[in-house]
Amino acid sequence: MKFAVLRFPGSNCDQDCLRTLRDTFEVTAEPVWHKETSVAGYDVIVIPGGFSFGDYLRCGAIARYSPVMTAVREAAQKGTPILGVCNGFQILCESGLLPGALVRNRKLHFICRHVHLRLENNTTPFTRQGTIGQILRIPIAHGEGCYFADNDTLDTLEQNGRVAFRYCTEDGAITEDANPNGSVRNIAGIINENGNVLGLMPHPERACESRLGSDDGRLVFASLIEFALHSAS
Amino acid sequence: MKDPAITPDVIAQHGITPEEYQHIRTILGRDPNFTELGIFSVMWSEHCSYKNSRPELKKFPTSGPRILVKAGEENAGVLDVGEGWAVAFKIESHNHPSAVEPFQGAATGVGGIIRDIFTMGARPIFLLDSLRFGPIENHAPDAATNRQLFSGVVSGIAHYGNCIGLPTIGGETWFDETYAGNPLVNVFCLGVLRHEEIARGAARGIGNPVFYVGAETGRDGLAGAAFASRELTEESKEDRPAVQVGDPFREKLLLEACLDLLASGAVAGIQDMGAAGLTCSTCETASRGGSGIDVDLNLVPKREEGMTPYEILLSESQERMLVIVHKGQEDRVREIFEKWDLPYACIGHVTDDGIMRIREKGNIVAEIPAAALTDEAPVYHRDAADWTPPEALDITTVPETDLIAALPRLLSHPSLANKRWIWEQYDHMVRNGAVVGPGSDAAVFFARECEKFFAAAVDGNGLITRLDPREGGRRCVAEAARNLACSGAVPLGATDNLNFGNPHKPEIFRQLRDAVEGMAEACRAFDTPVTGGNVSLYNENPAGPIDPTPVVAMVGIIEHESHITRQGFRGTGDSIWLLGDRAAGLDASQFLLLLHGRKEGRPPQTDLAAEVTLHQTLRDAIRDGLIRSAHDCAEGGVAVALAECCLSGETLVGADVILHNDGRRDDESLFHEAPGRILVSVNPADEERLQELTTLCRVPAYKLGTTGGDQLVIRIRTSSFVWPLQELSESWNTSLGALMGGVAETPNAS
Amino acid sequence: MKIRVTVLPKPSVLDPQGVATADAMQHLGWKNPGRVRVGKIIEIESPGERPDEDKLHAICRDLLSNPVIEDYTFEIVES
Amino acid sequence: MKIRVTVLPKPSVLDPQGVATADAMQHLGWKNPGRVRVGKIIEIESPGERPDEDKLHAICRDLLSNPVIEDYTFEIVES
Ligand SMILES: Nc1ncnc2c1ncn2[C@@H]1O[C@H](COP(=O)(O)OP(=O)(O)O)[C@@H](O)[C@H]1O
Ligand SMILES: [Mg+2]
Repeated sequence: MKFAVLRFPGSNCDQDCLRTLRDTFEVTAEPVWHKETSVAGYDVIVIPGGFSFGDYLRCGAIARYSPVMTAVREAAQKGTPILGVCNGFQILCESGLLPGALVRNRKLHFICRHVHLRLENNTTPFTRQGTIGQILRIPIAHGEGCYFADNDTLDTLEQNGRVAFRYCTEDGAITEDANPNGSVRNIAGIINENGNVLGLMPHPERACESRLGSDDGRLVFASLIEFALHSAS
Repeated sequence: MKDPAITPDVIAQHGITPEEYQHIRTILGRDPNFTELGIFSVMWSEHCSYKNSRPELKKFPTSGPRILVKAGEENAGVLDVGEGWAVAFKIESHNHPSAVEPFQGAATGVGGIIRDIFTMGARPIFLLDSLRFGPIENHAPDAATNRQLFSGVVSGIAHYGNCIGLPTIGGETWFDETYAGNPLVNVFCLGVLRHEEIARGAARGIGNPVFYVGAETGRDGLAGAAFASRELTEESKEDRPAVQVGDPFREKLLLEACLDLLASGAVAGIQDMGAAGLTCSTCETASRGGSGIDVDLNLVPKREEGMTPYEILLSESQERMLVIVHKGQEDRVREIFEKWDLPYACIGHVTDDGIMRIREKGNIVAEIPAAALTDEAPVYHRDAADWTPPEALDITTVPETDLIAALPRLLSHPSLANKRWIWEQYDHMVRNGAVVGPGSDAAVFFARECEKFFAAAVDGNGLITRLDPREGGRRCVAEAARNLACSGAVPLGATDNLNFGNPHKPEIFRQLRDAVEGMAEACRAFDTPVTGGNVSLYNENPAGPIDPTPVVAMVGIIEHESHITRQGFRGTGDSIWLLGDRAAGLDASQFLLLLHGRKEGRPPQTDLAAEVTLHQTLRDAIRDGLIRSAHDCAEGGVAVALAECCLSGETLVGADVILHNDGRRDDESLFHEAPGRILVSVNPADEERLQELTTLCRVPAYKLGTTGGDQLVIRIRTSSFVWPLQELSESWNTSLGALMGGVAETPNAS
Repeated sequence: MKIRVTVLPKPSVLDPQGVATADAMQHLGWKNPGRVRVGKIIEIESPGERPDEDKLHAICRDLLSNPVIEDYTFEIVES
Repeated sequence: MKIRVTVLPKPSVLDPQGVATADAMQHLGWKNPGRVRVGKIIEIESPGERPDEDKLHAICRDLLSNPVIEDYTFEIVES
């Protein structure tokens, strides 16, 4: 079982992801520099949060051209699970691996706080240990996390169960108030058509230890590990 | 392009006195040229030489068994924290740049202090910020401007800290008219390292190559040094910016590259280019190494064409470092810089003659004994005015007001309100360490590198220091120590930022001197050596100098995770106790200031011995598992502190308490600000043990009441004051956001 | 040669920055500034050859703008 | 009426975004894009009257740009 955690210039959650995977889940996790041209041999690829290339121009706009992204695209085709968190989600959208875009938060501020998420699909490699409607408490930390896509795209996403998580209230209601950044239809995370690429604005790696206020994020990594073990056998 | 002649005018414009000029001539044995004059001028400025404050700074205790690098030796002090691990930390101000351009000013302030820390070889792990602005309430004069400054500074800090991936986990923020037009922006950074990883800013090893790495040099920050630069290059005078623009992305690359570099063993010495950029870094490294340095400006990576030696040497472009490399290791160094896509160049080498020698196009453009620049800077013993202690407040002159209304008014004042609007803009969770983030007395950070829990708090009190500078100095140190104790931590050391007015004025110098003496006294009492700090003088606005505002950041360690304590009440049925002495008047209180508009009275004096015992006793009680929550009573007195305990837990928890009035008025009982008091909540089953402990340690302890319900009830003899928590929560939680809701955002924050 | 690329949010995309700017203009006394959109301008001063139109379009479309949310135009100011 | 305000970093001010963009253009195969600056464009489509020039300058200077580090220009595209 081997996780790759991509590292772009300006990534800053790579260490958090590596430590979480190694210390909390005791799996092998290795950093992969953005100039690498192969991600062969990894069971799961994580694109961590941060400010790749300073988030200059647009978040993720420059990172998508890094050599490693060609390899990531091939891995995605082959069905390798790919998790993009925060800036990772932005990179996946910019790369066209996920539809839509992430734009400036509705209130224009960067926001760092715990939010509640409702799990909408538990058949993905990232959520298989969860139940539909399950509520998770996980932090967000972003300035440009407002998910946007046109209505057709959104309808397609919804019809195919590709919305994985939505922002909700503590009791699971999908309301305007529970939407921290103005994302359309309260979308916090989506998957691709094949179901092996997840983009997620909240940070599950920051919610894997109770001393950090929540360990609800374990669901995502535990599911991935289970999935990978399953696929290997 | 010819350098201007050295006339008395030019000398004066460089802030150099005729006596200083003579001294320069003696050092050189000749007249300096224009470039050399510029070099002396920045190196002998207050910012680099502390010429007005150095004698005062000597009063701080700076040694102790944990000190590995002392204050003043390097960019930041370093403290031993056990098992071969150490911390490097420091606070730094960026007040003047933030007044001119709040976003970039604050951002580059963050960048500067982070560089100071990784220059020491430490991995930076968190930040704190201490902020002061003019009033922002709608009715206040210049409210819109003050809001813009406030908003700009917060987004600037957020921009830089978030991008580089360092959490800002705590701070303090005050609003007062004294800071209108002259905001204070002090930022603190802490890093961790192994003892053997401590890097030195010394140029050692004759013949070792000197590398420049980081952003290209531009004409940044030159007007800031305020010179006769107009004659320099006519075409560029218009666009010579006083403000530096920060590039946190570059700094992140620089940080990672420098840590890689230090780990490679190729580095003989390293120094960041902060104020006075290339000048300061070359002569300081040479001076520390007892060596000389020979640098060719042609080789320096530049952003603009046609820069003069003067401009290159004095540029304050950000995100640059000077690295002295062991001869033979150049390729290893190049490889690392190339991996991180950083501009770099080998610009010179270390020499044995003690001279800082600067070349350009084959000519020598400056030649100065390096040590003269750093060690022979003038030192001034300024005059201090006499001081008469302020009159004690005559309480009969304070009209009695509606006290039920007073508490929500205080809680909704920007200075006392919940600062969530600020710290939600900071990524305070990155690095997965903020076990106690912003919103409790001290922040607690789990440093995964060394598996240790550090606590940190930053405090200052301009009002008290204005009224009684010595007490103000003691007070901020004691409060920081108390905040740490409340979180369960033992303090290890402190760093300070002295924000004062113009020291040439005897009354200002008096404030500086007394405040430093008060801080020094308190640091001795708590056994927290000062590991370094920063001095920011000439903080004045058209209405006069700011209230003197020394700020101290203190760092502590928590032995065991189970000792971590927070300020919020945890549930119903706990007993509430007040530890520490109780009686005082409304002198120098926020109640008197915010509700009556008066900066008056004789501040109650900090009893350092009693504080030390109080903190130790609290820590003992925490270790014994007796304490459910602990919160220090500071600004706003016991009433505000109680409200904060009710409002800052995981859920709202009410309280019902009785205050003894000591024959005083109710407003005094509720809102006086005697230092040295801590509110704790305990399980009733543990009360007896707490009482035994406090009796044994001779710490006054009073049971006030019980937690529970959905209101805060305070009874004083026959009166009882009742506040529904919902209303208090509304006042405390929403006021800052509501005030700032309509402020146009700084658009370049991405 | 100077090329100026203008990137503006598509009309259908929420532009909170534009809204906030319009509000602020009203505070400054402009009663009805109407619809305000905030976009980016990228000014390229290139000493060398300019890429052909197709290449320029590709750069604008793939790098300088995101077609999901933005429209671009470019003009050659001097050549 | 349409007004277009362009805000660009002053020539001597560091423009990290421009630098990053120029680098990225090189990776996309434009050998020497030269100096790239990234600024803001504010497009105002106002139904009503347009403020006089002085007022417009004031809005550009005080709200839309930061005169310490940026220059602005505006043009009236239609009126
Ligand atoms: N500028 C800021 N940045 C981050 N946290 C802040 C800031 N200002 C205040 N805070 C946080 O808000 C809480 C209350 O601050 P303060 O009123 O100074 O507390 P105390 O009186 O207990 O020292 C603290 O946890 C502090 O860290
Ligand atoms: Mg405080």
